[in-house]
This record gives sequence, structure tokens and C-alpha cells, in this order.
Amino acid sequence: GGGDAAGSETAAGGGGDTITVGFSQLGAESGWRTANTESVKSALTAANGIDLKFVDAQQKQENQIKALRDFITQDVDVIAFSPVIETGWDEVLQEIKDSGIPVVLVDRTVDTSVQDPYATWIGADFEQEGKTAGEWVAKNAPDAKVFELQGTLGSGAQVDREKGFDGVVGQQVVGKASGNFTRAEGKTAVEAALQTYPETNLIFTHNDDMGLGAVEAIEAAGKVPGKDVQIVSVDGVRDGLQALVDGKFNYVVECNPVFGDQLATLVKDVAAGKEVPKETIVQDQAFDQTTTQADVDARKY
Amino acid sequence: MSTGLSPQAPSGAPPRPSTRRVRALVDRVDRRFLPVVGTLVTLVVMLGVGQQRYSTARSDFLSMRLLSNLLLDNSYLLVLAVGMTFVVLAGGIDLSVGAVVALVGLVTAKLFTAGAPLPVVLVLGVLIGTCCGLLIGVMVQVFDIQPFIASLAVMFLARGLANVVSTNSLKIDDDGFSALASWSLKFGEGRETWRINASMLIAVGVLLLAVYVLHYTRFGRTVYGLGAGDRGAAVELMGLRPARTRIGVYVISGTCAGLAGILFALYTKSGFNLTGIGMELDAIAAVVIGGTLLSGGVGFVLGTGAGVLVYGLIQVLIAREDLDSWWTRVFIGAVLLAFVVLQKVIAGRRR
Amino acid sequence: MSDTTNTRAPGDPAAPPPDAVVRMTGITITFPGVKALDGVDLVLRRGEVHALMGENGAGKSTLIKALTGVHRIDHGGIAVEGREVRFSGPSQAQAAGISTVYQEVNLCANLTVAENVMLGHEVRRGPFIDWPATRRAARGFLQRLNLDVDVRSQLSSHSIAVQQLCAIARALVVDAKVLVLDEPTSSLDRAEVAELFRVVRRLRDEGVAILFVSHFLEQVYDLSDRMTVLRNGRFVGEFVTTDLPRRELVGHMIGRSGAALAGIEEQAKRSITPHSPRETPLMTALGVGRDGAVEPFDLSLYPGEIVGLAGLLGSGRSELARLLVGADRPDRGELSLDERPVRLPTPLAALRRHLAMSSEDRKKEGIIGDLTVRENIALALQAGRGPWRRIPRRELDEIVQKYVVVLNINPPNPNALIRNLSGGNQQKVLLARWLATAPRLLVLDEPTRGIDIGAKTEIQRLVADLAADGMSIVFISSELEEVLRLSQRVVVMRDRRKVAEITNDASVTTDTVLEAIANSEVRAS
Amino acid sequence: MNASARGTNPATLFQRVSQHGLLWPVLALVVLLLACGLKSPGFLDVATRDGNLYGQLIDLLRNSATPLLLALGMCLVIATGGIDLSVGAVMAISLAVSLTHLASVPDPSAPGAVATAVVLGLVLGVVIGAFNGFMVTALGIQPFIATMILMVAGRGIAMLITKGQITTVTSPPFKSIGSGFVLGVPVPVVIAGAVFVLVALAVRRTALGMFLEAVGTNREASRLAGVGARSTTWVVYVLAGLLAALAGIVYGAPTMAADANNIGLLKELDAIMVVVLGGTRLDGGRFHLGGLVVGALLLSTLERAVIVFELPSQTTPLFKALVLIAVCVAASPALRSRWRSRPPRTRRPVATEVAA
Ligand SMILES: Nc1ncnc2c1ncn2[C@@H]1O[C@H](COP(=O)(O)OP(=O)(O)OP(=O)(O)O)[C@@H](O)[C@H]1O
Ligand SMILES: Nc1ncnc2c1ncn2[C@@H]1O[C@H](COP(=O)(O)OP(=O)(O)OP(=O)(O)O)[C@@H](O)[C@H]1O
Ligand SMILES: [Mg+2]
Ligand SMILES: [Mg+2]
Repeated sequence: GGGDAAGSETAAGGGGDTITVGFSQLGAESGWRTANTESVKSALTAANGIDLKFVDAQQKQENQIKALRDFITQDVDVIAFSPVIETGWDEVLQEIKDSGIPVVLVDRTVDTSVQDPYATWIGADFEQEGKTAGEWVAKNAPDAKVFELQGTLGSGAQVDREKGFDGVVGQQVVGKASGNFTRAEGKTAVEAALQTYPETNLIFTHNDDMGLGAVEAIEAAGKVPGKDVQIVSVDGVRDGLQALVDGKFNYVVECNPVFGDQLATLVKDVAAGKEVPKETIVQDQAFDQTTTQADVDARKY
Repeated sequence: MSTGLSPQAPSGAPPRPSTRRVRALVDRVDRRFLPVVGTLVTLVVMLGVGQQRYSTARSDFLSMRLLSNLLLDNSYLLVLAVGMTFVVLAGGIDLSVGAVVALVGLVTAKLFTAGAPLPVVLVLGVLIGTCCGLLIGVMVQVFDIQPFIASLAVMFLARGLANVVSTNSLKIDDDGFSALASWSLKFGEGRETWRINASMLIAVGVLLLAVYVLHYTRFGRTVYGLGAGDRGAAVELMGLRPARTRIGVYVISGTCAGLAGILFALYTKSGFNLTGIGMELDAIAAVVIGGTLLSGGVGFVLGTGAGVLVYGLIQVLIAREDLDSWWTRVFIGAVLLAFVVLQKVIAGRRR
Repeated sequence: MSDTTNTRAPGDPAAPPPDAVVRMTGITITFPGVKALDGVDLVLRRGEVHALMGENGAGKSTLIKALTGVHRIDHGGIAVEGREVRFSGPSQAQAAGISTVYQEVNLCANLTVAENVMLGHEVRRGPFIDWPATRRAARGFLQRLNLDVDVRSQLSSHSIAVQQLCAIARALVVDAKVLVLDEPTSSLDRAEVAELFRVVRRLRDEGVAILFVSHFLEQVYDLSDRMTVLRNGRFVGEFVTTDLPRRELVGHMIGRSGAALAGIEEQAKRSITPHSPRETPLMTALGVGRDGAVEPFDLSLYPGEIVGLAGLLGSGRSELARLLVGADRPDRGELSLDERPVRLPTPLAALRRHLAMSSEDRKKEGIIGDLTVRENIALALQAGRGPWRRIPRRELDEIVQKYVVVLNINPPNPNALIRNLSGGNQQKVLLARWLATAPRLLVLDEPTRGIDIGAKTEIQRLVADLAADGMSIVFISSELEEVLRLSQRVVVMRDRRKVAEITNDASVTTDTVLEAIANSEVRAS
Repeated sequence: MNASARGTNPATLFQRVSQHGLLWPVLALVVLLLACGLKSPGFLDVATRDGNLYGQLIDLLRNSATPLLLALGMCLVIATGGIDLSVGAVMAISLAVSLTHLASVPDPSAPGAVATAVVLGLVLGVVIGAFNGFMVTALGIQPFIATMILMVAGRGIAMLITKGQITTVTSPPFKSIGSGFVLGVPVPVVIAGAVFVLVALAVRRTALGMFLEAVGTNREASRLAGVGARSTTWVVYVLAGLLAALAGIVYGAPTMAADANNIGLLKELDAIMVVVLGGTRLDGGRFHLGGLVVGALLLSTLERAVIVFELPSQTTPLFKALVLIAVCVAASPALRSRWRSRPPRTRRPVATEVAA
């Protein structure tokens, strides 16, 4: 029975300062995400005074909502999650709020009518990434005819990177197609695009993987990636940087997944009831072809 | 640590002499009910295991809250699975339901943005599902296209339309809709609070209605008859109207998908084009776990109710296990496997 | 064309008899490549039993399906009680008072007996089906046929015969003006047939018009008042039963003179030469049995001998037969072949040892509907050889051609889909399938079920010849006369038990067998 | 081939063509190709460069290889009355195994290493196929569910193999499986063509095809007729697994990245669609291998056409749906028999009116 719960509370909390954190990860849909998960898991450890309850949502909002509800039921100290999409969190956030558990948003924000729905947000700024890429194009290839290789349509990264990029150099985009963030589909899409939009001489791809697929397609069509067709990409995984070093990519905007330590600090502060900044933007770099092999080898993911 | 206090789950192996009595009991139950009994037993076992394994000093695993959450989180799935049960019993399958849920959610959101009043939106939303179902039904019945393909086509169609409506997630902030979404009866205090909300009531209502239709009307019996195979030839020669019934089951399934779309929209208060990918498989899995045979004609819709709870419980257990993404998938597959095999053993023992 | 009273010659537009319930005129139906019916007339009168006669493939079932709207009619018209109708499906025909039992059992195997009998006619209370009342009603209808089964049991757990009775009971549920029975008796034994006839006669006396199809001439003469004869999809004539001698009826059906026919009948009556068992039996069963199917039994089968299995409906004949050829695995006992113990885990294992069985349920366990006649014949032979060594085309053509001719398969087109053949012709194709494997032991479970009189004698003769050539044959038939006519030994079954083994000679009659069954009853109780 | 022999009479030739199950898919394919040709003038051109064929049509052929391989296995499974939903996951697993092996050897470009990698992938495909077959035949679980289990779990297994990372290697020989040329023809096309011919021979030159159709039409009757229904069924699931594994390698080789999450995602639906477009019914029995080629080409042409016509990617499912519905409806027996029987039916009353 539950009657003894109160009685044994002290026994369970014997560690005293162990914080129970429920973390609902969005999924494992890309290398970036797995790196992010790794980082979170290695930072939020028992050694660090945190008891992590990790639930993978498999890219489904309903799974995530269920997980959040379950966190309430388990009465964790802090709830952290990377929302699958922005909308649709009203009910469960309200419930969390009613039960008095602080929320840390990771990676993406939410759009909700709940007052004061979360304590803090930490993550990258996809729109900014798109913007950075667009600014590079505006500066270095102002006349380029751009083909935009979109990620999975409707995903946050796709929507925001497109928004950021098109906001700067939208008039230069001659065509778009989705490669679902995967190499193989990126390749097929670019294969077709090169023949449909033969004037294309720059490709903006929403992630490195699709960009690597694009390299294949460009080479198969007898052109030289990085020269005949320039490639601007986002993510900065090791393979992407390698392509940059090999001269196949021209510019890579980083989207840094390794912010577990920052998250751990935030979670502890929140649990301790300390004042924390409303948002923490993880610093993203950008790489151009001056990147060296050493940078690549130093890359962890 | 709370072992001694938790209610004893009937999971352990029963002592020898009573094995025979259990067997005798099993033998007395109508064979057709065995799979459902199996599902219920599994449900109880899982609850028992959960109680043993996941109860902490702070909270018991087994609680009203758990049960109410289970129903709350799976109300849309229950409605979908009930609709699917009709189709499966009639020897068909409906792969379109997940895509329909997405389409309905988006259209609902769009309609609210356009300022349509709540009742209109709700009715239109459900009707979209009905139309999709009707389309499948007509293809299956009139043009003799296999259900798998007809519903696959409608799945592509609905998904494509949803993509056309919007590739962004759309927020719903209609007051009436929000009120409906947040309405609930609360019971208990503090951490023990559990609730009954509109979605749960609707889902349970749909389930009861389905029990009535399937077991106490001619339409329902004809649905079972259609599942006898031979593409409904027997039912036709028996002087019933298979055409109507066959279209009927797809309309029901479509309508349920429409309703589930609304429930899902209530659940998330938004519409999104990527929702519901693979949801049809969840629904089918729940139906199968509930003891309905995919070949048609055998099963009970109440079993589907139990199936949804089992399926939901599997997810809760997984969530409590701190698994990596890949282990989660493997685990779901393994549980599904264990379940199907177990069911086979129970139901097939006397053959 | 005949010297008997022909009440209506073909094409004769006689005035409709005043009491005609159904009048079909000039019905023509064409299937791709086959003209199944060509200008056929049929008149059903109130209060008569009308037999529809014809060889296998003559078009009887097609005519019935034309009446009930299953097949679309190309030409011709149907009038029910004087009004032109064109049913678009069985449901409309049923609504118009035409209740039909089709040739193949068409019920829902997944439902219970009660549900099958009452489907569409359940007793209701308010908006709900009243299940207890529905079950009571079903039990009532089944009892009219003297069938006492648990109406809550699943239909598929019953034998074909019981299913057939359920289908008939179902036809009684509707308050029909017309009752159509397409070979209802083909799987029933005499007791059931008697029950059925009692019910049919009562309905006739109540004024129902009954259309009846059967290949058993005795039954037809016993029951019918009038008959319509078809041949090759054409209308031959309508006759008053009492005015038409059997021999002439058969002449009309098969289009041959009465004299030729006499020969056939003569052959059929050939005397049984008692078999002198050679020393070594081909197969021996010692205490073979299967739980819930057949009690352990002993049986020896000798080459060149026909062993008949006799018994009432559900007595376990089929179940016993299945154990002999690997269709089911016995739970106990030992089978030996050529005096060496043998295990037959699968039908294939049996086939490899040249043991074959033609099953009684031709729709579920016999035909492969989507395949052609050629493929259906080739299947077992090919299976014995395995998938890789395909039978050479030429060889196969020869085999197929041989059986098409010997068994008179109609249409004689080996590329026709078997599902489009008439029931009797499907049966012949299946026989061909097993004969093609050159079996040493051939179990024939109701091989003549639904076979017309001409073909039946052919098959009986074939069976006798095969035995004479040294094949061992187990012959199961609900027609006791047939069993006695063919077999040297008769094994009598009752309640899934072998109760007697009778050596057949002139002194053995059907009564002897029935007595054996009855006696065992005394012993049992 | 015998069409030309018998089709001397134009009426019967027309009839034969109009009754042929592939009429509509072929028509749809031709229309799509022509439309693309009109929209994008160079579409139908085929060029040679370094003796290798290039061009959109060649791309289409290459892209059709994967669906064709998948559909071949799927078609046989469907013939036995089953279905294999796990092929997409099998693609991911086989690629994951191959590349993980390659990544672990010192010289991924060595022919031996590549061969081992490919064989490993294929063997795993066989193992999974055998597992599916075991579930379906030995345990008697319905194929939909039996294969759905691996559809769900398989991707997890693939991720276990790659540890959730996108495993990449550089191995030109491996890469050429997907992007190389043999005598000017892309390797995937050669592979798919060779496998197609092999399977067609194995199935049609032996009695295997007949056994499959028999099992798919009436399992119990086939069993009683001595057909090893179980072993036959088992064989096709193994074959489907093997072909799916091969498809995974061919599909993933050009990019040499084992993306467990996305390789082969929803490809099982594509494969089923190809089978159906090819004129095989899903409920078992008769199957038509030739139709698979048409179906696979139609599918990849359709996907390409969306881009050629500059339509947004998100509308691709919409067009898939439309083509699927159009082809199925046009080829449906209901419509065919209506066309055949309408003239006498509708015209007769008109004629009498005119006469009167
Ligand atoms: N759907 C169909 N397609 C093509 N031919 C058919 C079809 N149905 C029946 N036939 C053909 O029509 C003819 C008449 O068949 P029908 O079943 O009416 O014979 P029957 O008189 O009932 O014979 P039996 O005594 O064997 O039952 C046969 O030649 C048969 O092959
Ligand atoms: N699949 C089955 N499951 C359970 N019981 C069965 C099954 N098939 C037959 N039976 C039962 O087994 C008994 C023996 O049936 P069987 O078919 O061997 O009898 P039979 O002598 O051949 O009679 P007939 O064929 O005339 O009905 C019957 O009571 C039947 O109801
Ligand atoms: Mg007939
Ligand atoms: Mg029998």
C-alpha cells in the first residue's frame, strides 16, 4: 500500500542531496541526437548527485506526454525534456505545474498558454543556424542559384533552418525538396534536382548527412562538389567536417549537441530553487574550408 | 522493499494440485474466450510485476492514478482500436487511421483559425474520418481492391493532404475546445489525485457502443460472418447484405479514426502533420493482443479494450526501465513476441 | 425425342400453369468461354417437389444461382407469382420468399451453430438480440431435422454432414414460398435423408414449392412430383415423375439410348468376387487411435481388396481414414506397411510410400480453386517428386489427357480454373489427382458425393478395376448400397469406434450392416 | 511471346491487350515518362560518359533496383498468402552489419573484407527470414503480426549494432556495389536484373511456383496433396529476408553510411505497392513476376516526377495515392466486366426506340 510512503520517504532520500530527474529525449533519429543523449547521460549521473530517469519518445509526442505524466506519478524532482513539437503541451504542463515540479526545456521551446510553464530553456537556435548559413551565402556567393535540401518536413530543425535561411537569401532559392535528413534520400533528391534545376550551383542542406548524400549525387553527375556545386550545411558532425577538409563542403554551421554539463548545472540550480536565466543558448560555431584535419580528429561525434 | 505490503499478484506458479483445477477451469471456458482471458491474465501479471518492481518508498506502482493515466493517455488509441476491431473482424485491415488522425488534427486547427464554431469543427473533423473510411469501403467493395492496398492508398492520401494543409504544427487555442480538453472530474488528494476527463468518457462510450453493435445487432453478426473468409461469399449466399456491411465497417473505422483525431487534438491541443506515423500499427497490435485474429471472424471488442490497456502498460513499464532508444524498440518487439506466442499456447493447446 | 409424356417440350410457350410460383423462361448465362445455360425454362408450382435433373455440369447449380440472383442473367426472364423480377443478389431472392441451400455448404465456420442457423433472423427484444431466445429457436429448427447438437458449439467442429443439416435448418427459418435444395442429401446417411424428406413433404403439403437436386435416382423418385431435365446447359423437357421410367430419365440426362444404359447398370451390379487374402497385408493398424477422434482400432488392408467403411453420420469413418494416410497423426498404436512399422508424419510421407487419400470436403481440403485443372491433377504427383524435378510438359499433358477422357471431365479443357467447374467435375479432377500418383493404397472418402449416375457407375467400375489390378482401396460412402456393392469387407463404425468387420458376400445386405450398428448400441449401453 | 504468335487477329489482339493485367500500370508508366519528358526536355536522353550510361532514365533504373529486389521476395511471400513487413528493418540491419564489419577491419578496401561484409549482411538477412518463417510456419502466428515484430524490433537491433551512431566507412569496392558500372550499366541494375532472372527461373522452371500458388490458395488442400506447405513457406520468408538484405546493401552502398533509423524506412509499403501495381493480388495464390518490373519502374518514376514537376516534396504521398487508386480501380475486375458487358445492355433499349 501507499500508506507507508510518507514514512519511508526519509529512508529513500537517505542520500539527501540526490536529485531525481526525469528526462524525456525526443528520439534517436540522427547522429546529432544520439550525441546529445550521450552527453546528457554522461553528465547527469549518480556520481554527479543525480538519479536520471531517461525515457526515449521515439519521435512521438504522445509517448512524450505519457512519459511526462509518468514522471509526475513517480514524483521526480525535476522534469527535463526535448519537446517533439512546439505545440500541444498545455494539459500536461499544467499538471506538472499543479504538482509543483520544475521543468527544464532542452533544445526546443514550447508554445503554450500555461502561465510560466518552465523554469528555464537550454538549447541551440535552429533559426539562427539557418541565418548564419544564409549570411555566408549572401556574402560569399551572392549570385548563386540555391537548391535547398530540406530535412523531414515539419520537424523543428527543418522549419526553423528554412525560416532562418530563406529570411536572408530566400530570393536565391530556385528549388526545394526533402531528403528526410538521410544520406540516401538526400542523394536521390539531389540527383533529380541537378537535372531539374541544372542552373543549381549551391546546395543548402539542413544537415550534414543529406549533404554527404548530395556529394554522391554531384559526383555521380560528373560534377565536382565544393567547386561546381558548393555545399553549405548545418550540424558539424565529424563526417561533415571531414568533407569540409576534403573540400567537398564549403561551409558548415555547427549545431552543438554536447551540453550535458550545462544541463546538469541548470538542473541542480533549479532543484535547489536558485534563480536561473530564462534561457541558455548553446554556443554554436561555424566552420569554413580553413578547418584542419586536427579539428576533425578532435571531434567526438 | 514494499514487497510484503503489495497485493499478492497471481503471477507465481500455482502449487501442483491446483494446476489441474486451473486446467479444468480453462477447459470449461468457451474456447473463443481463451485469448481474451489470456489478455486479462497478462494484464494482471504485468500489474503485479510492475508493483513488485517499480514501487518505491515514495509511491506505489499500482494506483488509481496509474489506471486513470493509462486510460487518459490511450483514449485515442482505444477509439482507433475499436474501429480497427470492426474491420479486422470483417476480414479486412485499415492502415489509414494514423494518417487520418494527423489530417483531422490539422484540419481542426485550421478550422479554428478560420473562426469556425466548436460544434461545426468537431462534426467536420469526425466526418473527414468518415469520408476516408467510405472511400476505402467503396474501393474494397465496389472495385474489389484488397483492404490492405485500398487503405494504404488512403493512408498516402490523408498523409499527403495533411502535408498540404501544413507542415508546421498548428496550435489550437479555441476557448471551448480548451475547456473541453481541460474538463475533468478529480478524485483523491495530492499525489494520489486521479481524474476522469471527457476523452476517457468518450472512449469508454465508444467501446460500449461497439459491444452493443457487434454482439446485439444483425449488423454486428454480419461483420463476424464476413470474417468467415471466401471474401464474404458465405454471407452473401446466406441472404445477408455483405456489401453494406463491408462498406459499413470501413465507415465505422474511419469515423473512429476521425473521432480519435479529435481526441488526439484534445490531448495535444494542436495539429501536426507527422502525428500518427505508425499509429495504425499500435492499433493493430492492441487488437491482436486483445485476442482478435487478423484473418477475421474471431475475437471480441472487449478484448481490444484489454489489449489497449496491456499495450499502454507495456509503454509505462518501458518508461520505468530507463532504456536506450534501441532497447525500447527491441523490448516492444520482444514483448509482442512473447505475447503472441503465449496466446498461441493458450488458445491452441487443445487443437 | 422421347416417347414418354412430355408435359412441355422445349421452346413450347405453354400458358403458365395457374399455380406457378416461379417461372423462369429462356434463361441464358454465359461465362467466359462457356455457355452454362442456353434458353432454359423452369416452372415451380405451389405444393410440389420439383426435381432438377442432369449430369455433372449440366447447369443445375447455375440455374439455381440464376434464380436467386447470384449470377447475372444474359437473356431470359424470371417471374415470381406472376410478377417479373430480377434479383440482384440472394438477399432479394430471400426477401421474395425464395429460400436456398446451395450445393457447397456456405456457412460461416467461425460462428456457432445457432448463429449460423439464425444469422439475419435473430430473435430480438427491443434493439437487442435476445440470445437465449435465438438459441432456443435454432435448437427448434435443428430438431425438426432430428439433429441434436450443442447449438453453442462452433460450426467448424462438426462434420460436413452436420453442417449440411445446419444449412438446411437455416433454410427453414425463413417463411419461404419456395425452397431450393441443391444436392442436400449428398453427404447425409439414410436416417438423415428420411428426416429431411419428412420435413420436405410437410412443407410441400403446406403449399411450399420445392426445387430439389440429387443424383440419387431413388430419392428423386421417392420424393418428387415432377422433374425438369437439363443436358449441357439446354432444356430437355419437363416430366411428371410417375410417367417417366428411370431408364428413360437417365437417357434424357446423358443423351444416350436406354439400351446403352442397361449395359451400365448391368456392369454396376457385377457380383463381388470374394477376395482371397494373400499372406501379407499391405498395411496393418494395431491399436491405432487419436484422442477425441477415433478409439484405437485394428485393421489390415490387403492388396487387391476393397474395404468399405460403413457407419452413421459422425461415426468416425473419415477420422479413421485420415490416420491411415498421414493426414492426421495418431496418438497411439502402430501402423505398418509391408509388415514393417511405418511413421507417417505428413501426407507427403504417405504419398512417397504411395498411400493416397481423396478427402470428403472437396472445397476445403480438395480443390485448389485458383489453379487450373491441369495443375490440380499434377499437384500430388509433383509434390511426390519435390519442387525441383518438374514433370515434363509432354508427360503431364498425357496424364491429364488420359484422365480427362477416362473420367469424362467436362469441360475437357485442362486450362480451365477448377473453381469454375461444376461440383461433380471437381470431384473427378481430384480423383485424377490421386490416381496419377499410382497409389498402392487409395482411401476414397465419399468419392461419389455429388457425382451423377453415369459418372458414378464409371467411378465404381474404375475402383473395382483398380482393385483387380492389385491396388488396396478403402471406400467410404454414406450410401450403404454402394459400399456393399463394391467392397469385399465392410468395417462398421459407431461412435468413433470400430464395432464390426463383416466379410461381404451375397448374404450381406444393408440390414446386416444396420443390425451390426444397432447391436453395438446394445452392447454399448 | 506467344501473343505475337496468336495475335494475328487484331480483334483478339486488342482483347488480349485490354484484358491484360499490366495494361494500366504500363499505361501509367508511359504517360508519366512522356509527361516528364515534355516538362524537362533532357529527361529521356541517355548519354554515355567514359563508356558508362548516364541520364535520368538510367537513374530511374538504378532507383528501381531496390524496390524490385524487395518486391521479388515480397511477391513470393504474398503468393503463399503471407506478408513480410520486416523487409525495411532487414535492410537497415544488413547494412549496419556490413558497414560495422568494414569499419572494424584495418583495410576496408580489401576485396576480402568487402566480400565478408556483404556475406555477413546477407547471412543476417537469411537468419531473420528464417526467424519469420519459423514464427509463421512452426508457431502458426499470422504473418502480419509475426513480421511486424521484427519491423518494430529490427530497427532497434540495427541501432544496437551501430550503437546508435551513423556508421560510415570509406571503401571504394563496397561503394561500387551501389554506384559502380558493369559494361556501362549501373551495378544495382545488373544485380536486380540477375536476381530477377534467377528467381524467375527458380520459380517458373521448377514446380516451386505452382507449390507457392497452391499453398497460397488453399493451404490445407495443398498439405493433403503432399506439398510441404511449411517448408515452402519457410523458403520464401528466407528468400525475402535474403533479398531484403541485398537490397539494403545495394541501397546503402553509395553513401556507405549505416543509418539504422532511416535506411529502408517504410520501404515495406513501397514493396507491397509494387507487388500490387504488378498485378498480384494480396490474398495469395496467383502471382506475376513480370509485373514487378513495371511496378518498380512506376514507383521510382513517380517519385522522380514530383521533383521534375517542381512540386513540393510533401505532396509525394498524395500522388502515390492517386496513382495507386487510379491503377487499381482501372484494373479492377468490377470495372473490366462492366466495360465488357455494357454495350449490349445499354444500347438495346435505345435501338428499339429508334426502330419504333
Ligand atoms: N463462375 C464460372 N465460370 C465459368 N464457368 C462456370 C462458372 N460456374 C459454372 N461454370 C460452368 O457452368 C457449367 C454448369 O455448371 P453447374 O455448376 O451449374 O453444373 P451442375 O449441373 O450443378 O453440376 P453438378 O451436378 O456437378 O453440381 C459447368 O460447365 C461449369 O464448368
Ligand atoms: N475438426 C473437427 N474438430 C472437432 N470435431 C470434429 C472435427 N471434424 C469432425 N469432428 C467430429 O468427429 C466425429 C467423427 O467425424 P467423421 O467426419 O470422421 O465422421 P464420418 O463417419 O466420416 O461421418 P460423416 O463424414 O458422414 O459426417 C464427428 O462427431 C464430428 O463432429
Ligand atoms: Mg451443381
Ligand atoms: Mg466423413
